[in-house]
Amino acid sequence: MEVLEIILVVFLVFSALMTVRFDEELISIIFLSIFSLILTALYLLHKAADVALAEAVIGAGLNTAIFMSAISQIRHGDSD
Amino acid sequence: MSWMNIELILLIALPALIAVIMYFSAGYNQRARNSLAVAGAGVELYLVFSLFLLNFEAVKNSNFFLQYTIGYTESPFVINFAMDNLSLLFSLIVTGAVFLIVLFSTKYIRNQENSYFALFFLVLASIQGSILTADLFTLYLFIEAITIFTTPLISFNKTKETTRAAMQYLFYGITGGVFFFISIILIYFNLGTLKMAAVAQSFALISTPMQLTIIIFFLLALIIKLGIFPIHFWLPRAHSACPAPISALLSGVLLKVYLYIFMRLFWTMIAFDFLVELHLSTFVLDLALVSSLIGHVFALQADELKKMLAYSSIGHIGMILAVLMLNTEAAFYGALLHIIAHLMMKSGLFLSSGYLLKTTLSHHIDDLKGIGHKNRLLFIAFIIICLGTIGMPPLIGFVSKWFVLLAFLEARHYFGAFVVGAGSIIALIYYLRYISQAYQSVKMETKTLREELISFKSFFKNSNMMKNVIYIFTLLIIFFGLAFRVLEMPINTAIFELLNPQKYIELVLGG
Amino acid sequence: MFNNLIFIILFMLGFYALVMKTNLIKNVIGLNLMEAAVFFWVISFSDIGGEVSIHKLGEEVTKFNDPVPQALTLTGIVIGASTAALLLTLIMELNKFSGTIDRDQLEELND
Amino acid sequence: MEIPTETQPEVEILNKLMKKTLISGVLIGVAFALYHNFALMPEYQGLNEGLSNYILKSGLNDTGSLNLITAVLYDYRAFDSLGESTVIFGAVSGIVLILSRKMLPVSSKGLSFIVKRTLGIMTPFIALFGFYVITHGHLTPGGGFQGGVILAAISIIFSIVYGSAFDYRRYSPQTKTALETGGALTFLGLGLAGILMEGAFLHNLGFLTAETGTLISAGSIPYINIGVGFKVGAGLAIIFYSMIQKTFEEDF
Repeated sequence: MEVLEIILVVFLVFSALMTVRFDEELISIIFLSIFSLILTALYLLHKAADVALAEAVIGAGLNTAIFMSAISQIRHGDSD
Repeated sequence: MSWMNIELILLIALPALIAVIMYFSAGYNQRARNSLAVAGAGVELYLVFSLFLLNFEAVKNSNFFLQYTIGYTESPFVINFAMDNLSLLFSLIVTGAVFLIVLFSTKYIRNQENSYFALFFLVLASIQGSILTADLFTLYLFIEAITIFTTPLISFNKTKETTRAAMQYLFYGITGGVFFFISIILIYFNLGTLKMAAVAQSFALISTPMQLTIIIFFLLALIIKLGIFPIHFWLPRAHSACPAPISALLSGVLLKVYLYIFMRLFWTMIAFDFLVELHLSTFVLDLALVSSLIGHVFALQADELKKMLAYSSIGHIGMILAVLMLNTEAAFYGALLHIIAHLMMKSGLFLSSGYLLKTTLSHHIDDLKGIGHKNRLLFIAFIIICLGTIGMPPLIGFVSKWFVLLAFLEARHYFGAFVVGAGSIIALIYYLRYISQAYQSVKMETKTLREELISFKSFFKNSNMMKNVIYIFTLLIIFFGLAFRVLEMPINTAIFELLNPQKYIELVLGG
Repeated sequence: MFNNLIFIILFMLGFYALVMKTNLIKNVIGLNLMEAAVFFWVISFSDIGGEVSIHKLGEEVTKFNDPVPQALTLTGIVIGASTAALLLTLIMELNKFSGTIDRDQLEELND
Repeated sequence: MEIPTETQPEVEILNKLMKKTLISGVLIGVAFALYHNFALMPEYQGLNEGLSNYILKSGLNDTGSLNLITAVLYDYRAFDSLGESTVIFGAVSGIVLILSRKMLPVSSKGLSFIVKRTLGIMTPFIALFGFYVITHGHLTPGGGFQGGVILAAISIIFSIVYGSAFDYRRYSPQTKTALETGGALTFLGLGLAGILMEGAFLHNLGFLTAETGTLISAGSIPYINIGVGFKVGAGLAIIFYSMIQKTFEEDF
């Protein structure tokens, strides 16, 4: 349990770092999605099933879709 | 069962209900919608005012207290709504101002009124909720709701400038909200409760560093929301970009609501002594004074009427916060009186700026030339309100500033007294700059003249109501300036609440 | 107790992205990171080694995790999502008006 | 858009670097102060005393909901959930207001035939899962918010796979708005019913209670869950659709 948690936390911090580090928005958003997924796993480890479900659905799913649609609109505007 | 005070829920639910109806009224008659808006705000005002009149004796003896509990009354884990003298005073002035702003906006807003009024009434519902709630997390929710609901209203005109202002406003507001959330969750982890009264009873049990953390996060959140000096950049942009009624709502009403929340948190919930003990009160006092001075100085260089008014708001809010921090009875009196005065004056100024600027080409000072000649009576009203803000004797602005000055002198805080005086003098300069510009007689080029005339004609058809609202504000300012003793009783009872938080705590926990 | 450390790191990373990055989308991401950091801290701190706070029929569980912080966190997550959507909408509009989502460039365009 | 820079680039880079170091330093300082304070937090023992203890002891008896988080969200603090759904309503109407011009959905053709067929088979299961999460909110993890987002996700997946005009044609914005309002009104109506029958706003309705652990138990909680689920699902779908739409003028 402990080992799994430590590994997940390391990946969590790593994905957060990558999210902030990259200038390309698309990569950032992918890493944000990964961040949310790892967070979901951590919530499950911490025995917070409801929050885990919400984070999986909202953080990893909906937020990513919304960010992507915004990005695609903005990119589209640029290329014209 | 708390059947008795169900009015408190009604005060929140009624505007929310009207908002939902408004949202679906897109295709319907505009006149019916406007009447519904006015009627809704009027009923709200009537409700609050009837609460005041029915309990007049209780208010007078300062034992007025209403509360309503949601859900299981027997469990300790419920959401309370409570109204004491302080909340009654704020609810009353806020609803009054909102009623007049709604009257103004029925004629001012010309497109997408349904969304406008839906969001407007949602803001009203959240304002009432944040004034009435006795639960910390519900307070957080209402503050976030205010931020989210006002953002689309700021970008209502959909230009680059307004969108940018709205975005900045939302960024700052949400960051403040995150800080607020941290504070609340720290309180919960330390005390296991979210009821303000229960927190007040046992706040001393928390260890000192944790107290400091909680208070600092609360302060940060409220400083962001109030637009005090280091984090004030968003305020002038947001307050000048939106349509005039929304400026009046943000600058006149919302800032006062945040001041109310400030008082609730730092006098009722966290006793003020903790702030003094942690040496934060003097720090906030100085910060607020600096903010006041900076606001006034920046107003000097603002070349747009609404931006100038927004900077002046920073100056006044800083002054009120500073005088509150003195924590004496005279200081409370001055602060509450100036809150009422500033609410009336700033709403009136923003509304009249909205009226005046509809006929000019841009908001820039150069385009204001000759505006005083075109609408004489209205501009006289504008000047009267300006004089009130500066602090001329027969108006309420003078009375409130006088009491603020007295409070500073009584506390022997001479820098504060200096800031009040300097603020008045600077305000005189920047208002005169605009007034003199407005009375310059100009020879307009025919093209500009015609352009202005066209916008003039189409605009003036329906504008009597707007003028009347501005005149009402002007008359209120004159009336309360002469008869400010009318306000003495409600203010004194509100001060009683601030000085004796024990009453609120016992009543909430006991009932 | 390394949860505190993780919280601070994530929160400061988010705050850094919010304050220092000039790309507005990155600012929204920073805000999201800040919120996520707070929620993570709340959940990990309120975990006292109990069971998921759901009763099981016919079983008597003696130790639960506290459900209240979880409920508050849920509310916070939903509010965070709706604010992120609102912010992104505003940024999209801004891009339509001025053709850029860079904070510094917007500032320069303004003057 | 390119902005010409007149100042010397070295000076600017140096300026930026200095600013960056300064702010990073401040951030690290704040981080240390925060860490110092947070490390002083006492070990959390929320269960031995206080409110959580009360909920763990009598939450099941009070509400009949096995899931205590649902009990907190939709019963003890149901007003907060009501406020939260109002926030979503406000966000939806705000986004619609901000993006309100003449709009058409962006027409994309969508993905390949295989993906479309697969989605056709998958959709009922996703919907079933969504409804399961909504209706079993008081028994298993989940509830109105999570299930609602899953329902909204169906809409989002459809727009990706079938092209964004598809879902627009299937369920018009009016339908979604009606669903959203219906959900909100269910919530409000149950709150008012609480006043009439139990004497307090949003009080759990006792007469609906059945044997604990069955699907229709826990008073009004399942019904509130259904209302919230529809509200959140429809609201978020509206948000997503407003965001992928494109302004009319740009097509010319």
